[in-house]
Amino acid sequence: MTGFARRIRRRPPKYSAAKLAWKGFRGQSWPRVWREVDLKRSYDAVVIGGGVHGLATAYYLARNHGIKNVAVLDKAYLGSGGSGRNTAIIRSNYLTPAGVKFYDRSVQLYSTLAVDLNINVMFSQRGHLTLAHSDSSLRTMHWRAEVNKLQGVNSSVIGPDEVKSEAPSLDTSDHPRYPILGALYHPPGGVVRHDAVVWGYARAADHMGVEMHQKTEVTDIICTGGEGPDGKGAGGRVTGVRTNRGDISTPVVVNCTAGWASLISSMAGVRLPITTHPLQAAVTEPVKMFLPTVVVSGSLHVYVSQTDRGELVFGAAVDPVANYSVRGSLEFTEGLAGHVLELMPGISRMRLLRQWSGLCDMTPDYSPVMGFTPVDGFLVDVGWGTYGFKAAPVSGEQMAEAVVTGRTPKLIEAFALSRFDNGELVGEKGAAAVGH
Amino acid sequence: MADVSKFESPVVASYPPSSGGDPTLADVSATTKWLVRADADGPTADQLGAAFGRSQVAAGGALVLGSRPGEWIVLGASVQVSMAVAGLEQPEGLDSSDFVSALDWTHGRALFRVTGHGAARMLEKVCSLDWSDPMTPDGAVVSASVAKVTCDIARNDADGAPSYLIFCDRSFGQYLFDALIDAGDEFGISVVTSTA
Amino acid sequence: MTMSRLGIQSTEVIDRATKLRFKWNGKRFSGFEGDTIASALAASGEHIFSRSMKYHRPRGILTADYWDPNLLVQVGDDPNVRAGHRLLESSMDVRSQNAWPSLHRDLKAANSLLGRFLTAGFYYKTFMRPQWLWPTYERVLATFAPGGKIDIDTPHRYHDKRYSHPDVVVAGAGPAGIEAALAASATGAQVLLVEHQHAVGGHLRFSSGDADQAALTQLQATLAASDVEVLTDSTVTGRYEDNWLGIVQRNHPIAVERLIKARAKVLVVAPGLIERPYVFEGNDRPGVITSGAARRLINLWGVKPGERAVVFSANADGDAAAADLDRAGVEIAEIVDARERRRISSTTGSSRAVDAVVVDAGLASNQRIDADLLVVAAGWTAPTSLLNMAGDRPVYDATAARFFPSDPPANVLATGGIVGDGSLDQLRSHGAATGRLAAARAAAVRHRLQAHTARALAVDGTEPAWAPDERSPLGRDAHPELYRSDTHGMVDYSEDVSSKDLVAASKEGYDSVELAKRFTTATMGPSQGKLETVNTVAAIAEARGETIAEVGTTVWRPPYAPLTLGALAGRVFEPVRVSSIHPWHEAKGVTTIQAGQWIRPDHYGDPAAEVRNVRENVGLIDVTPLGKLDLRGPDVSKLLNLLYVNKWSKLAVGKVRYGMMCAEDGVVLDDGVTGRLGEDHYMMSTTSSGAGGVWEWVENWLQTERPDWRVHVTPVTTAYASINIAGPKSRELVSRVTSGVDLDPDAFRYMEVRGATVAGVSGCFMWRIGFTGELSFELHVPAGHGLAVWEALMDAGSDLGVGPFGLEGQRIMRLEKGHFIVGQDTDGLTLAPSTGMGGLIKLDKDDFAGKPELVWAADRRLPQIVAIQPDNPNIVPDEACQIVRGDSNEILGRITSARFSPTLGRSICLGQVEPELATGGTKLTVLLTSGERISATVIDHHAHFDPAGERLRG
Amino acid sequence: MLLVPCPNCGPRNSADLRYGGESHARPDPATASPSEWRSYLYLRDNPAGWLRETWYCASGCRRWFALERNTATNEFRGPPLPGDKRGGAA
Repeated sequence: MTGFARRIRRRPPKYSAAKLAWKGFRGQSWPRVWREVDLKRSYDAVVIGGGVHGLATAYYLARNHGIKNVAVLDKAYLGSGGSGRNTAIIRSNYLTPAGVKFYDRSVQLYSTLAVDLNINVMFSQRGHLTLAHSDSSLRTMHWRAEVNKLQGVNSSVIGPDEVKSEAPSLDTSDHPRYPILGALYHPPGGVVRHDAVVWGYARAADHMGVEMHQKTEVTDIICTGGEGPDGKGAGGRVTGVRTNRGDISTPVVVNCTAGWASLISSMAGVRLPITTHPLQAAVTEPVKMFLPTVVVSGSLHVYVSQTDRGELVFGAAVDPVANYSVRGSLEFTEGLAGHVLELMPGISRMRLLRQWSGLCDMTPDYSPVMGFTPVDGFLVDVGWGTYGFKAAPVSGEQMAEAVVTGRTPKLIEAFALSRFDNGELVGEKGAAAVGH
Repeated sequence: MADVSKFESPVVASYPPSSGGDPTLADVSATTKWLVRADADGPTADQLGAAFGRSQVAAGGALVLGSRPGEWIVLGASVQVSMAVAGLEQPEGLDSSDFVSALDWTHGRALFRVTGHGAARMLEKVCSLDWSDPMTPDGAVVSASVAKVTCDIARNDADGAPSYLIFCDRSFGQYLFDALIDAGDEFGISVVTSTA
Repeated sequence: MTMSRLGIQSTEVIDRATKLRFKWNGKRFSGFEGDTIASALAASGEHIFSRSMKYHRPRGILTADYWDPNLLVQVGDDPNVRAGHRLLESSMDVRSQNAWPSLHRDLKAANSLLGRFLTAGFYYKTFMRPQWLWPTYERVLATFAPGGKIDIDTPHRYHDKRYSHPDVVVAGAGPAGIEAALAASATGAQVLLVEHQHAVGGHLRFSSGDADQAALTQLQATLAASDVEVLTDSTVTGRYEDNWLGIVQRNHPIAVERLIKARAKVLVVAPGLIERPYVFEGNDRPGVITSGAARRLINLWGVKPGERAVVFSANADGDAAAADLDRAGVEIAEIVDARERRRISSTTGSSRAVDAVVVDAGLASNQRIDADLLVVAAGWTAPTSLLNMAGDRPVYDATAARFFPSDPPANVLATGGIVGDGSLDQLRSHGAATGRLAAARAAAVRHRLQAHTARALAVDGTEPAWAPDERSPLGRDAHPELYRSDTHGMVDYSEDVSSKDLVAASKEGYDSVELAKRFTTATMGPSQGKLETVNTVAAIAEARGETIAEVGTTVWRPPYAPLTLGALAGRVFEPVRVSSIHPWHEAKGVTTIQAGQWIRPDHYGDPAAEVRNVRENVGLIDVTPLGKLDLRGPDVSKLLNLLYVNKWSKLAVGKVRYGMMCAEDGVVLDDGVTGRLGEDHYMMSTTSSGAGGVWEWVENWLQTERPDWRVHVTPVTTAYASINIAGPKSRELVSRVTSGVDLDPDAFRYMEVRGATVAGVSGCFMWRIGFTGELSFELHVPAGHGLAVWEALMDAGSDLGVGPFGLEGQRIMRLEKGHFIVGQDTDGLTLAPSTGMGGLIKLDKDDFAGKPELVWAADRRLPQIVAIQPDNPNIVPDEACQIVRGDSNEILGRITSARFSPTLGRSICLGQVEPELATGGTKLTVLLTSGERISATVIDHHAHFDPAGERLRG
Repeated sequence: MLLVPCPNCGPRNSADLRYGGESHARPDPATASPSEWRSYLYLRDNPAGWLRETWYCASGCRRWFALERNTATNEFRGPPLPGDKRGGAA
């Protein structure tokens, strides 16, 4: 029982320049960013998935509602799924009022996250350009801009000259195939350091008493009273989870997984409107800064930004074939390179350094599935497609509220699982395709 | 009145005249082509002879391509094609066990012929299929994407040299012709005039 | 350390007769043909090539090959060029990267003084407050981004691609790889041998041993006489599903680079081994090089790497390096033999050069040896990337001190140093056995492919059995486990991550390899972990008190070596399509618009005038892209009943009907007219953009839901040139060129179809329909005569005022008529009843696509498409302007189409609104993009013009 | 690039085909409840393992067919089943 000694907490040192200097000067090391403790037999709530959604949910349960007897379980290590594989673009220029309000709250939370979590998440609000190459995509950009403005979000359609001044490397000439006719410009959009967000939530939740359990795989969800086998399914309620490290009793289980959402939910007898597809990304070798904004082209299925380290980070649309394999493909990099050179012919000599992929749970209306399910005590925060990272803070905040109040918060009403039973889908499909 | 004697090819750009070389590319879009549909294993299939993926010369000299299961492209001189498709589509055919239809496809598809010992190497630049002799022998018929346009392709060797007939939707004709020239450039492709 | 050119070496690859002049940081230098950029500079006495990423420490040669992290330079507009690999060319403009203002006086080197504060991940712990200053901090941090510069005006030069279907691809042309290729080829297999370096031979190339040189000569000769296709300066960059390989060829004669996409039946992985650096204090000081670097410099390029050397040797290659150094006239100060448990502890000297090496600190033999060169042979890393990509998880062997493949798939074989050790003969014979095995397995794959491929040559006999692996395995030599000495040093040279950083990260809780990598960025730099990964794993294992095997390794992701975006893009294929009338449009100076792959006439200068001409005279529009499906068979009407929301059973021959299609969720999918040309012969038209999708949709229903129905579907979109002749004088014009059709209004009525001969062209058909709302004839002409018929119509109608009109004119006229466009006025959630054409939907049909949703939709409040007119007739709202409630921000709908109508002299719109706003006369507030709110009125009909439809029936 | 075993053409690059996704039977539209119909429209088994799915050989024979693929390993197992409508996890 090595955990006992470690479980005695002291107030951990705050991160600051002064502390950094002092520790550097004294040659001292920093304490563990989160504790390693033994798994208890019972928690007030169990969160499945140690990605940014699960960690944020646990953090806001503790911080906003004082619910601290919470375990976050991850079958690998924290941030090993989509949280560490995404391209870390943050924006709120969605198409539907429900989407815009929701993501706008997320951007607000992100903008103070470094101070709230006491870790530099490097949120760089450098501006976000969504290029339009046809009249119809320009019309969709206008649509988004108008809806955005009505929700108080800074978003507008700009012409090719302004596009050129925001991102000089873009070819805004009278291009033969995909001319840049304009762009949706969203100044508050930008990028964040994804790992820092994961670690920041974990560290801050840990400080409040939340437990993070890595290499802890959920193998079953224990239910009672449901219409399906083993008391699972509609009408039942959750009593605990089974893991590779033993059973845990808990009245509340929140499924915050991506890639595995269907499998975890099926453990509670809940079927989801989800198909899992890999989403690939790639990074180049670093070069000196030349791309000051985030650039997205829906028609060309590509989005690109340059990190503070000088690398270009690329993403595209999800792979067309449903898959749980994350091996990556050559055709992805070929298509990516072809498309990005269509936009920026000047970077043909940049070298692709690494490609990877993550799993995305796609829903029919390109919107998440959040809140309650027909199984009492089993909540979902899933179906995040390709837009999960940017929604993490608000999702955690709202899911925590749902857990505590037992009611669906207004901000996520549109995303309820029940919409697929009553046919009231969310209209983000209209702006679908690639929307990073 | 329009000059109906002249078939307008989709390839309208002009190319320097050439007497040949290897490989050669010819625009033979004016060739008469029919599309025949019938049960894949019915009497019409027997009559046409060409199995899916293979081709065969019909009695009158037309070339019959087994382009898809239950689908054949018949091409050649107008009179050859007429002979091959005559009588296939009997009115009573619809009531018989074999349901047959045939339509003139001449205007719907552009048709090019690539010939030469370098032709396979050239096709490797625009199509992902295996052009080696065992996989695509003389007489093979296949559909595939060529420079991102879906095409029917038939290997139909001429004078001992590998030769390929490439069909695409007429409206892509000029694009595909240029893509083939680009692919053949490193092998010294020349544009020639010929009949199918 | 002073490097200089030696006398002629028997193994050298330079041509001393061909001198090449180039520039390095603006100064003139020269080298020889066959030199790399780095060898030429080294021979000229240069020893600082770059500055490190974080501390801006001067860096010299480390490995002198492609993987050298210290040799990234800018060549012209090409950033991050591997100077250890790229061959010198005449007039190259080579510059150092990551140094300011110059390589020798780099002000950012001040960072190294702050080293103890700039620990890994330091940036996460600071700059949080004040928040408003972060953007400024960020801009400063960004100036530290490493790497070269890109010139945004660099053209995308000609890159090429091809596909290949070899039986066997061998990745790596060292002795084992060459033997594998030769053995496979000898069986008749088609073999592609790919070598990353500029020449085949692997480590034999820089070995001065007579036996090695003789073997190299013999292998080269045999290879040249074989049928093996050899690609040098080429890399297998990735192995993907089913042995799909990416191979980049950097020395192609006609292209900058060529990407080969090969479907290998069997892949043989034979990359050899990569020499691993050793971690100790001062291990990144210029003058510390690997034994491979020393041997390459001396034997390939005749470069003397220093004057007085300490050699740290744990293996035969280290010993061979000592011999080469001695032969090259370098004084050997000491050979520190790791096999005798001796250690390097540190180097001393300035930041720019080694002046001494401290060995065996803490031991009795402890000494400080003056030297300007430290040559290190500490062991090997197996570059298992391609095996990782095939799903293999290599396993660590502590005795041999490296990772080995464990269980790659059966169509991936490995040979050479990556699988074991042995004499040259043993390696060669393992290679040959691997080649034979690869060929045997490839034959089985080839047999299966041929047997299952319809077009392929028939194969005889049953598929050959999968050849078992009966190769006698190579041995594994014992090797000291050398990762970190008793001091801390650099682990990742390109990222400036030290073993100290990794220990600190581990203590802080980032103690799995993946977390530590992410936190410290170790292995994330341009050398991709080729040199650093195993040392990183070892440092973490040490910090955690675990073995390397327990910590495991990280997954090497593609590509094997970085490759340019240009190579990946290659020639970009973007098909475009045009109608057969296109040459006429171009001759008239048309302004085109891209609609999907189609290039279409948008207008010919003045769309409003084109509209007026149609309304007053007659106009022609080329509507060839309109989707057309030829449907034949006795069950076509059943099919139409199933796919459209309306009824089709009573459509008579010669009649045309409009139809709307829904998906199974009731959302509008497509629309168009279908005409019955004969008893069992119909022509369906679709939207231009929907043509391909509808065809697949139809095939899906026929093949999977109704396979018993007899319908043949043929897409004939471009088999016909389609011309819409619209306007009050259209009948007159059509009558002048048409024969075989009675055009009398009572004989050929609105929504009817007739076969015809037009301008002498038989096989045409025409239907009386029209998107413009005018009397119109849509004529479909066999495409090979489309241009002639169009010209004939133009000629025949000159006195009638005939003129062309484009898509823009048609859009205006359809809006005047209130016709919606699927995908513009509808969206991804628009159900059929929202279109205002709910009357079409026949819920009494047994079944049709989407029927249940439309049944239930009757009870739902759905948005409605309505015609809207701004009260100020001169304001044309932008499409997508929102309809709001009064002065609030509540959204009640949006404008989906808007134009100024030349016919009505006012602004007209279509929009989607909440159902309570859909009745005629309702006042709306439209929020313009300018922010201004204007009032507008819903009108009674969708049609702004001629709501009774009198003109089109005329 | 996955090789998909088309029952007519033989193994073809996945780029030559259109992926139709998890196969599922269409409920009888006359009797289906909203819940059943929407389950057909939206809900999926989405297993990490063997999945029965449909493909359309768009660049080749233009035939829809169903087969089983392991979504974790991308192995196919046959034989291909033309028009198979049994859905989901296999």
